[in-house]
Amino acid sequence: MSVIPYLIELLQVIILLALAPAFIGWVRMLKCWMQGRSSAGLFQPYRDLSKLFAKDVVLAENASWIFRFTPYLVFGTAVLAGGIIPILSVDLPLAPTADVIVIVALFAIARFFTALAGMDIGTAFGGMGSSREMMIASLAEPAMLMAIFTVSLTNKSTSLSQIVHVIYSGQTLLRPSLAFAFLAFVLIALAETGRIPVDNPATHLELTMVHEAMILEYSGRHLALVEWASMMKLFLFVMLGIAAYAPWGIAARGSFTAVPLALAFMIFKLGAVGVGIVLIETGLAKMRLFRLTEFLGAAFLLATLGMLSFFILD
Amino acid sequence: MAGFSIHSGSFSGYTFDAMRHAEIPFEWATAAFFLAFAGFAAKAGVVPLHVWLPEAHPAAPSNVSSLMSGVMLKTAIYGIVRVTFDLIHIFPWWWGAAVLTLGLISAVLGVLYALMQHDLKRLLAYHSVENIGIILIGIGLAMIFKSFDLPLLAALSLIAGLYHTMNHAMFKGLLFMGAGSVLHVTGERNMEEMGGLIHRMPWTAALFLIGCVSIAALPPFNGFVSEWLTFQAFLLSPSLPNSLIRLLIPMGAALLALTGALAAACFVKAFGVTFLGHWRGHHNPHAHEANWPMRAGMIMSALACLGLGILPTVFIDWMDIIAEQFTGTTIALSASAYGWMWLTPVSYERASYSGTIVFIGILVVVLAAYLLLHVRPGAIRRVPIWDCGFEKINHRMQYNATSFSMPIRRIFGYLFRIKEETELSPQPGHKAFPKKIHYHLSIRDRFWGWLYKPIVEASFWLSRKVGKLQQGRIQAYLIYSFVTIIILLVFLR
Amino acid sequence: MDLQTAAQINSFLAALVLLTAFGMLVQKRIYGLIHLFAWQGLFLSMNTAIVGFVADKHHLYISSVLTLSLKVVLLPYILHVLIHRLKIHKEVETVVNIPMTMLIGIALVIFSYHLTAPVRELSTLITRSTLAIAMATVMIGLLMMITRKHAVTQIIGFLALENGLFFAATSATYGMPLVVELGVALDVLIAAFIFGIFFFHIHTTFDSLDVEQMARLKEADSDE
Amino acid sequence: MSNRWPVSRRPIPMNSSIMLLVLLGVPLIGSVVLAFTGDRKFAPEINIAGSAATFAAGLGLAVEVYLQGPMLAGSKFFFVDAFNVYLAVLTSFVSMTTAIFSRRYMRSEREHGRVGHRRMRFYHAMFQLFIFAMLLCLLTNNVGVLWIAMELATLSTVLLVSLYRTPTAIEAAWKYFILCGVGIAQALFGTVLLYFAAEKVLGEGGEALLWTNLNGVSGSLEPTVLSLAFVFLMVGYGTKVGLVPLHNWLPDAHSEGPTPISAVLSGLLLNIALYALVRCKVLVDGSTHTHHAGDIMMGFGILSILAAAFSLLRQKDIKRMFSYSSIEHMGIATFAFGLGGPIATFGALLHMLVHSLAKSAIFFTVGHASQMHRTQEMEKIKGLFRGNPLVGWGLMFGVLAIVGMPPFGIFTSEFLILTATIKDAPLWTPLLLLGLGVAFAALLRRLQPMVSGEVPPNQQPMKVAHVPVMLHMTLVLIIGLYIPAFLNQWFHTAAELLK
Repeated sequence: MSVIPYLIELLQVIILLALAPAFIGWVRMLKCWMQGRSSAGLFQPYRDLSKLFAKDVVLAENASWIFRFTPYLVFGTAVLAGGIIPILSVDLPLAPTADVIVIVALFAIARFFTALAGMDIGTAFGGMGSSREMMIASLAEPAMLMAIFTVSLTNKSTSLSQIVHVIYSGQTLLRPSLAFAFLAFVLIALAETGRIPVDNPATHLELTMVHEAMILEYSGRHLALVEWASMMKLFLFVMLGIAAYAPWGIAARGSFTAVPLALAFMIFKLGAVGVGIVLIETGLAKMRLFRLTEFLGAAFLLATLGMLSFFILD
Repeated sequence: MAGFSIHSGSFSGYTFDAMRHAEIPFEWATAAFFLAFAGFAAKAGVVPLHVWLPEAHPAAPSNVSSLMSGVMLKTAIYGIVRVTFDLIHIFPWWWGAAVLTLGLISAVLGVLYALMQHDLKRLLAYHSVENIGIILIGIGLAMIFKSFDLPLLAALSLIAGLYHTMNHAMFKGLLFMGAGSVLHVTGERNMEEMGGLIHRMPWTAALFLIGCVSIAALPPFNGFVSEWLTFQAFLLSPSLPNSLIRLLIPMGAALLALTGALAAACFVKAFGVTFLGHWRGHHNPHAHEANWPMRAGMIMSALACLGLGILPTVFIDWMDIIAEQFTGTTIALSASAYGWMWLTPVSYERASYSGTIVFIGILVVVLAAYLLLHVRPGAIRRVPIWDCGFEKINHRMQYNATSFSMPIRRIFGYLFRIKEETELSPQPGHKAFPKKIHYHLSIRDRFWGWLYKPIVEASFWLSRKVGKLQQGRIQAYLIYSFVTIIILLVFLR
Repeated sequence: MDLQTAAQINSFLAALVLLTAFGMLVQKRIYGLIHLFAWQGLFLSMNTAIVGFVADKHHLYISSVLTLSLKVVLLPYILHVLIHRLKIHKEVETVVNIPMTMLIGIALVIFSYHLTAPVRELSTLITRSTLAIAMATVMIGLLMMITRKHAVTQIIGFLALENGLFFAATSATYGMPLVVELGVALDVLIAAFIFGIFFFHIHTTFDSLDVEQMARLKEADSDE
Repeated sequence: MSNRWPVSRRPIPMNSSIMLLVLLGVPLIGSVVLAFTGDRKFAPEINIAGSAATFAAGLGLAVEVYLQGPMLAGSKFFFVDAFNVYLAVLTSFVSMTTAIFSRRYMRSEREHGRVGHRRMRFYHAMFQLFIFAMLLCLLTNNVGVLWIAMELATLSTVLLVSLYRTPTAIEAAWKYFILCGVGIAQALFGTVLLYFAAEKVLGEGGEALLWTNLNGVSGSLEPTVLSLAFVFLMVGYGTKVGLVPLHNWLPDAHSEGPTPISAVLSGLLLNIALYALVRCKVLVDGSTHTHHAGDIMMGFGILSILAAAFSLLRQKDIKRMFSYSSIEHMGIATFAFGLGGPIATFGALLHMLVHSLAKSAIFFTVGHASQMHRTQEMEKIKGLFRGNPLVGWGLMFGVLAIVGMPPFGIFTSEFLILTATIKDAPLWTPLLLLGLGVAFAALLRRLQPMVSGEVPPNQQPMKVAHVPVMLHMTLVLIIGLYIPAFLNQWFHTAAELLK
């Protein structure tokens, strides 16, 4: 049992922590360019985070320990997930710890506690935020699992590393099932990471915000942790998508030689995905809450079609 | 229980052995199976035979109801398993399919109805319906796999079901005890009247929270393990020979996922409304922590939840005896093949999960973050709520159970019989600002209307419709031909 | 182009046809419908051409061209003109309960797959697996006619159904004999003209194309 | 005599049949000619002449077949045997009488300004085209072409139904168009499946769709595919036959169109569709070696009989009522064919014949009656005996015949079917009897007030077409009294073919 995989594991987590803000920065930057504004630059998120960490915490009187515990938990789950999803290399010691379903569940924990924290203070916005969040989640999760099942059916496994292996080995050229599943996954990822058209990460307008509404009362390091965690969540969803649908470039064996290449690939892909996100977000407007059923319904339909066409056509 | 009469009618003797070895003609077997199943299902509260459940539970005192959902439902499950796998050990696949379908329906409807409740104990009772559903899903899958003679998979899904049975006993007991202590101190069952109890009874809150997390099927607690196993069983369905169910079963997986997500939503509501926020009630409660014996009971079952969550392989090794007896194989070999830490139901490549590591991992990271952030002592100032700079908020503004479940109520509304009425007494002058608004909402379980009103009505209605095939709308005519095709195709296959 | 790729392209086109069918099922705007229909026709004719190439059945080229000219160019054009003449191009139809419709659609797909399973067992053609899709398309066309209240959309549903049939003809067998195909095309053409005339009649008589109004002939009230 | 009509399944190929050419050519040409001259004074005469020629050709063809047995023509494209030739004769005959009737009818319609020049042209052209389509259906040897012709028959009549441009007429036509379109589409799907099964055995190309070839190899066709195909064919052609629950277009279309069209729709088109259905059924049963197809047809039959009978009770519109009775009778025939066996099949064939004769006769009289009263409401139609004896008595006898009173032909056929049912499928008998009884009561109770009583003020006398009604009723009566030997042989042969 060589030590290298463990080092890669560590490296991967570090990269996750380091690059997630940069990715957000990249997205925001592109968005500014698209909309003809001058951007705050790639590193603005870092500045925000460090500022928040520096500040003291201001806590509402009736906040309970749940409220204070949540940020750490959310952060923890994100990091853990980052250790499991193959970002750089497939051969990770933590990989067998959890398969795709578990990862979805990890994000679910984070959501669960965030929602509780939203209700903890007992403000109208907090409750509204958590109620909406849970509603969206309860619709998005089945679709998510369907999309993932399609992949794991085509690759005969639910463990991500294994999926990557299979995709490397087999020739999966032009599979309708995967195409459908991928489309579905994109829609759901938008919903889960709270991007337009499902949620608007940049708004504090009372009636439109969902995720922001829950973390309204946070401040200082708590807020920093939550923000950082949500950045990582976006990053991880992108990674999840890449690992499941376009893993080319991820190192197949745990050796340092392969890592730089994988890193280059990853950064390139991230850039591309960022462009995609920005295109979507500038193209669409935020939906009404109850139009979301149709949105997520479409996602579910696509995922199901994917699964069907796996059985019918492949 | 009529099932047994047929059993014993078709052959002599009530002893299981006698039944086991008796040769039954197929029709009788079917009849017997479904009657027996109906009997047990009614006991277990499977939709649509569930209506007694939410009525009975709240009526009973908490410890009794925890016993009810803990034990009685289990006996029902035991009965079903015993009859199907042990007495009628050979059966066609569609029995399994029927059980599976019932399970799915119970799961989804159960959680949806639960979501609509604002009486804590009714809510929990409906969740028993849901969990029975999940258990039945496992059993149904097991039956299907067995009838296609795939013993390993059968064993897997059977164990998933049984494991969930055990889990359910644990966390449902925990939750009922928690609810009981809340009732005891507040004298309230209506969540709308609660809130902020976490400050008054931290222990109960914490333990109840563990229960919520487990029943919402979130790692690293036990609920997740059984659900994960069930998912794995679902995902193994492609190895079935029959093309149709191979196609249909993954849909079931989607429904199960929906159930899980809704359950999470439901317990965010339950916990959030009960323990968090401000006190919503009128009279100010003099609530205090539950007494020690109560706490001890809760702590024990909470520990059980955690243990079942992070050390599944150990318990599964015990359960394998049952699986072996009924399906002829064990999954222990593969399940704990990679050490006690990893749960690998079929094979290492296929899927693996380690609750232990997840638990430890989260713990470690959280502690690390916490310590790192507390090297510099950051003072915490307690201030009034900011709430987006919103002025003079009071506790009546916060979300309550009804408003929390409103979005979901709107989406799945057609499953309930909902009566909403708002009456406002306008004050003279400006109509826009009425003096007071009364909002009244009543949600009824549809099945009363569907099944328990006499079916005579329906038939009567039909008889009047005889001449009215020709009712003018072309869509209707198209539907006729459509349905005709479908029926004929079914008839010919 | 070897058989394998051909088969994959074929199945991919099949998936696209199915997708367009679903699209039509939920599309509210009339122009959108027509475009979707045209796309479906395009996929069909591409598919036909590919099958014809692989199986080298030359009469399939003819029917492919027929499809192209008839279902991609002519019919959409006619519909465009009609809609423009009747000034209904802005109308947005209310489709009831889209998620429900989707679910039924999915159920139909499963059902037709289940039905055609034995057929694909005993077929040797590379296109056999698309038979289920064809059947599903037919069913979905019918479903669309059921769910829509607007004369034009009903007709489009009808044509989509016809597409499904054609698709079946090319996927189950390598196309029907040429006589039949020509005849079918002719019939579709006549039908097109007839419904053109009909739109005008209905529109002039009921001054709207809502089928709901045409429910006078019925038994239901004749006994009160 | 009995050495005639060789029951050979191998039809002798024959290079071409002049009769066949005339039979199909005349209506086609006629429709083209009438498309331009349809509004002249002599147009109806042309129409009559054309259909007369067609009828003559049909007879000639019948004689040929009678002498030489089944035959193929036009390089296997056409196929004539006892079954379809008798229907062809029937079709051409009824269309001729209808043409005669429509001369008077349309003339008076025109006098009352309900139809203009263009519509007259259109009407005549489409009438001939319709006849052509039906004959093609019958005589073609190619399943695909059969389908095309069926569709053509639908399309050519759609706009005839909406001839009057009243809202109800347009509604009826629209429903007719959509429902039959969909139904026919299903039939095409069935045909595709059939071809799919057939090409395995017969190889690709046109050969695989010829009845003659298919019947030869029906044993070796893939059963599962065929049963699938049959479902679609059943629903498709069943829609055209007007079987419950696929019948909804029928009462509307038959009651809203001009009466001659109602006559041919009720009298002929239903028969044609049934013909197609029966051919498919024979094929499928031959392949699957089960009786599923038959059972399905029986089920539909009974369903149609009952539903139609019960809806008969509540009709107010006279033409609607009789179109429901057509549904009922088609149900009977379908049931009989489904039942199978020599007696039932014989009965069914006979039933098709007499029903189309009687029903078209009834529609003739009904058409006149409603013209006389300017309404189709039965309350307003009274005193036909006094007002116009021929119409009155014609309607009287027609209804008596259609409800199956002896001595008319329908009694014979229904009796045969009933006996066959009691023998082969006793369980179905009560349902059958129930349906017949209800229909009987419903029709008779409507009949009496219409024919008897004083002449109401709203009735004005008119010149009516005597010939067709009389002709039909006499034929029905004759067949009822005794079945001519050649006809007997004829049906036996057909029944043989359909085993």
